[in-house]
Amino acid sequence: MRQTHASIERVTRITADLARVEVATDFAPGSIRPGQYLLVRLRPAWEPYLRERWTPVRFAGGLMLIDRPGDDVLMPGDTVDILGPCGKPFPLRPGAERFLLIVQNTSLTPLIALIEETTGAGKSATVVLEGEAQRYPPGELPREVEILHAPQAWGWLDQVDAIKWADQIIALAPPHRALERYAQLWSTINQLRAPAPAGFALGYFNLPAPCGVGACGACLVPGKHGDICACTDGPALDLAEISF
Amino acid sequence: MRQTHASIERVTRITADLARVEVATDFAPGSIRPGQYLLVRLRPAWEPYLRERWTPVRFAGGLMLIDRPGDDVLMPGDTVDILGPCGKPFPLRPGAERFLLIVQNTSLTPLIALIEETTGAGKSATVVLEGEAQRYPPGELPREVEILHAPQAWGWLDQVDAIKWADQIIALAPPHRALERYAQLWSTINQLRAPAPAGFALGYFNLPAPCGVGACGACLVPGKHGDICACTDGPALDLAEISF
Amino acid sequence: MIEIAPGGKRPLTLHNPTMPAAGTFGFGGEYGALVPIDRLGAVVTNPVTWTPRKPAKGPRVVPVTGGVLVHTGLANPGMRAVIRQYRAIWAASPAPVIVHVVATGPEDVYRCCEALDREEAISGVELGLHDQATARDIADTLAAAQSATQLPLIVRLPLFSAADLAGTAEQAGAHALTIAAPPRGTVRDPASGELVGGRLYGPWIKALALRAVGQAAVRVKVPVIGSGGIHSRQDARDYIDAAGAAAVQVDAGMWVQPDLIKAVANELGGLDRTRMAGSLSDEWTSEFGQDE
Amino acid sequence: MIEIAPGGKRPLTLHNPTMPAAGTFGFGGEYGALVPIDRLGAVVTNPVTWTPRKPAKGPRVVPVTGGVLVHTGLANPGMRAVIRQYRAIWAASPAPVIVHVVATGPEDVYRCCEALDREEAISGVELGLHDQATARDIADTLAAAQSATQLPLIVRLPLFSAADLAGTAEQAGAHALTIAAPPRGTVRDPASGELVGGRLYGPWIKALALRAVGQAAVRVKVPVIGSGGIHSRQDARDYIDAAGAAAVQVDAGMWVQPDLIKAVANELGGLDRTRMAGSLSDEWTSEFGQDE
Ligand SMILES: Cc1cc2nc3c(=O)[nH]c(=O)nc-3n(C[C@H](O)[C@H](O)[C@H](O)COP(=O)(O)OP(=O)(O)OC[C@H]3O[C@@H](n4cnc5c(N)ncnc54)[C@H](O)[C@@H]3O)c2cc1C
Ligand SMILES: Cc1cc2nc3c(=O)[nH]c(=O)nc-3n(C[C@H](O)[C@H](O)[C@H](O)COP(=O)(O)OP(=O)(O)OC[C@H]3O[C@@H](n4cnc5c(N)ncnc54)[C@H](O)[C@@H]3O)c2cc1C
Ligand SMILES: Cc1cc2nc3c(=O)[nH]c(=O)nc-3n(C[C@H](O)[C@H](O)[C@H](O)COP(=O)(O)O)c2cc1C
Ligand SMILES: Cc1cc2nc3c(=O)[nH]c(=O)nc-3n(C[C@H](O)[C@H](O)[C@H](O)COP(=O)(O)O)c2cc1C
Ligand code: FES
Ligand code: FES
Repeated sequence: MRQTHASIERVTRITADLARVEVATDFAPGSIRPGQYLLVRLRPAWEPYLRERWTPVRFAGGLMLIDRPGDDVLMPGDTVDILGPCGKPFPLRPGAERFLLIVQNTSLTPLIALIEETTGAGKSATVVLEGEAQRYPPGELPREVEILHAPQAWGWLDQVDAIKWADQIIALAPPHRALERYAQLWSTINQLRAPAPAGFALGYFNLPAPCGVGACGACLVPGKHGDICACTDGPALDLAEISF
Repeated sequence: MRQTHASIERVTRITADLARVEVATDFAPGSIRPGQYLLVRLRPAWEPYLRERWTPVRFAGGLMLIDRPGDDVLMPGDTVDILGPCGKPFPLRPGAERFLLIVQNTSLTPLIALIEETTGAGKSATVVLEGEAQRYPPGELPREVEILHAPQAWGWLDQVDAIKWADQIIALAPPHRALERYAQLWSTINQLRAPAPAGFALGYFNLPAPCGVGACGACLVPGKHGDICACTDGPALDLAEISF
Repeated sequence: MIEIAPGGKRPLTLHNPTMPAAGTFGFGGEYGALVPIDRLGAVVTNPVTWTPRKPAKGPRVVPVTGGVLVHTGLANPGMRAVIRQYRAIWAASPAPVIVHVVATGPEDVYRCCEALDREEAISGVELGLHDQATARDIADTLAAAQSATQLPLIVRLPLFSAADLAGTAEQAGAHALTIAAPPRGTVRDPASGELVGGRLYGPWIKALALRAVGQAAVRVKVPVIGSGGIHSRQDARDYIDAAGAAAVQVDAGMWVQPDLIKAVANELGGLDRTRMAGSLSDEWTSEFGQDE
Repeated sequence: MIEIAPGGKRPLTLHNPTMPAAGTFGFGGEYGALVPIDRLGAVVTNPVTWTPRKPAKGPRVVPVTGGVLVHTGLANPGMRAVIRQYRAIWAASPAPVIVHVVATGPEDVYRCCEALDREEAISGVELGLHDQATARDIADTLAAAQSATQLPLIVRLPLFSAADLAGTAEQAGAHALTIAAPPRGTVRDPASGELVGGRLYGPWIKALALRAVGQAAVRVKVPVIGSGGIHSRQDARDYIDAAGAAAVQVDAGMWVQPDLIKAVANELGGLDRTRMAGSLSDEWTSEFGQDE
């Protein structure tokens, strides 16, 4: 992790509430792995106070691409202050070929880099979008990805045999509901495929990160073997390790 | 006084630290008299907290022209929330023809409307700029106005016979020094032309105005006959009425 | 409808639980052009002392992040002059008038309350305590006020000791409590470089005051008026629904957005309280947030 | 150079008056990649309790205007586990390590201090009091700590009562005082709609804490460590030059701008104090800003 500056090169609105920001940085492509994130201070004021989480979508033409709320805060020419890379890459299971990604009522932005990398490597990714997550523009995703729309929380899981064919499940729920939702998911998974192997199901904890270095204790997730620091050990955590 | 909205039509930088803002408002030209001001909330956030004081420079082409620090906060298309007009016009002496305006270490923006009106009416205005005030671009002032540069606080006043020929003196000092500076000015004037007649010398109190309606008590100036509310009775106050 | 001192000789009924905080609204008429005063439950005046006070010297308004420090010096021409000057405005006020009396000492409080007691147009007195006020100060202040007037007496408690002193004030005879006065702080004025001490205002005060109201409201039966940092209708609702306040005072937010107090009055206007004064909603427990 | 407990068996010398506040910096190594720890006067650890504590449930981080509320639940694996886990890091620490012990009760404090007393790598103990701590609580806490260890004992006082309790803590044997712990408040989390109680952080806290430090520093002779809302070098200077603090703790500002603590350490690094601990600069008078 290091602290650096970056400059905003272009801001393009891709939906009414989402903007694609192109950022010139000294991070090399590949130096921020899928799952890792940056903590970004948009301007040298104390409002907003905390840094914003950025999960790069991809690098293109030497620029880092970021999706963020389309609220006109950033303008080309602006300089932002970046801490990163923060956290650990998705702990993918060795040999996993078929990924089931489930996004509930939040933007799938944090998963896009993973989707691109897995489909790019010829692996299969099925993305299930629930609620708000369905607002993400499908045209922004690789063509190879299969997109399903699901009506409500994990309810469909026992209807499909996804749990049987998937090599790994990765879930993303809004930060304030994450623990509760992942608990439901984990219990459903264990009913359908008990006992689920270690590392089979990951939950992405997109929690507010005051410090991002494991210092403030605001992002601790109760673990079976001591508390887990979501900002440094996550954001993606093995649901088998969590003490729900 | 009323509350209304206005939209920013154009922002032009006129010096490194000063921008000219053109604002479309429902205030009619002439409805804000020289000396009066507006309290403006730039955006619906609570930072910055207080409203900003705007003293219109003039109306042109149906737009209101404002000078403000050139810090890129405002963009064409922005909407601002306005309270106004606040305060009273400059209490000009009936029949006064020759005005001496003295600006110390602050921008002369609040006096420009007055300068334009007096010179437009064929009266004479001499502007003495001290310290920081000399940074104001002279090209922005009417050609008829006489501009003098003075080195230091009122020191020059006894060198010139301005006090004898002027029908009215109007002074502008930075808010946090205003009372102290006007006290010095008033004492100098009274040494040179004692007793100075009522209404002869005005001080402009460009004080922070939390409320602008006389409610919060933050802008009271000690007066000889009770405290004077600079936000509603000023900003320009008769120095003869002040209890220094 | 809120009743203050319902058993007393001059009970005060607030038809809306919304009022301005002392020091933010002037003496009654100042906001007339911008605020529909008839929708407010009451108007609370700026602080008044028995003896006249001059404006503070030096910087008096210093912006801080998301707020402002204000140091007025409690300038006012003294109670007798205030009454002379504003009597006619109060008589014509479309909302009940509560005069904020600065508790500079029992004798001054006695004189102020005695003078106010003679004014038909006055509906209540709010007593402002200093930050270090002790239980004894509160008892002395209320005893002085009670011996001078039958008007309802509201005590405004300092933020830092509100929860501790609420019970004391109730026992000493306060008919209602305002919690809390804005806290004092010290900042450096960037323009002059001087240190300035004064009261702090801003949306973040609400977090501190809401907690104090929640703690105090479980301890007393008299109505608690929640005050501090209200900058939205939801902020006002939180005082009433979550912390157990009976009414609210809107403070500096109104300076920036004069519409605010109207919005709050409309929001709370339909709200008849469904609980006893001082009782709590389900959300609040006494250990709330204590353990980090 | 600041001396804490200079007459004691294990005096603590701070070579720079800058340290992080408990709860913001982890247990020693977390900020290693971003902060030159060797420039700091000391490292103060996150709060530790004798018995393990789990993270708080529900929202724990809620932004407010110009700041943030954080509610951690004081999660920690308990003193024995903390010592096992961090002993090696402390031994290698380039700055003295002060462990923050939560004063959950005299027995727990005794056990924590006894355990820490055996650790060579520990240079001091900071005792964190709860918000409602009384003079009696302070005396009991310090008595327990003193009977368990010869380490310098720093007492962190709550913001709201710091000025009142500073003298008490000094008399009870505190070797230094940290003023103040961040205040508690209650906010509504916009994402979940829930009320959340926790500690508040932001630049505006400085105005409140600076005042408390100024008031306390006139009353005690032991060094006062100013803490609360430092977000610039000037903020830190104000604690020392204007309010009479001997040292400072940087808190949440560092989360947003990790450079901050380095900037403060550089700013204060050359600064040998020219006054006695607790004495005041010319700017501060005891009535400062009291009268509005
Ligand atoms: C109360 C609360 C406070 C939080 N505060 C912080 C904080 O101060 N600092 C912090 O680091 N995190 C914070 N988080 C966590 C996190 O950054 C966001 O909450 C999370 O991204 C939620 O996004 P959303 O899609 O649910 O909603 P929204 O934030 O409304 O997102 C709207 C759109 O913006 C885009 N977007 C949002 N976040 C990101 C992102 N991180 N990367 C790329 N695109 C994005 C998405 O594409 C989405 O469609 C906070 C969360 C909560 C609940
Ligand atoms: C600590 C402090 C806080 C203040 N806070 C407020 C506040 O919150 N709200 C408030 O209403 N007033 C406030 N004022 C008063 C006042 O608005 C400004 O301080 C005053 O305009 C000082 O301007 P300046 O030229 O000295 O400096 P600067 O503010 O640095 O001005 C730089 C340039 O901006 C332009 N400019 C500045 N102010 C205005 C203006 N009012 N109209 C047009 N152009 C302008 C000038 O042309 C000037 O050249 C505050 C004053 C102080 C000392
Ligand atoms: C002589 C005098 C001393 C005061 N001392 C204090 C004090 O120590 N602490 C305090 O909070 N208020 C003090 N006050 C102010 C009163 O508490 C007053 O009710 C309150 O500040 C009004 O606040 P406002 O103008 O912000 O609305 C004092 C007032 C006077 C006249
Ligand atoms: C059982 C328990 C009860 C506590 N009660 C309070 C309390 O009532 N008030 C308070 O301010 N802190 C309380 N604390 C917290 C301590 O004061 C602790 O030192 C401090 O909160 C650490 O703060 P930080 O994590 O924000 O740095 C309590 C801690 C525990 C373990
Ligand atoms: S965000 Fe601070 S410990 Fe994880
Ligand atoms: S600014 Fe509020 S009274 Fe003048």
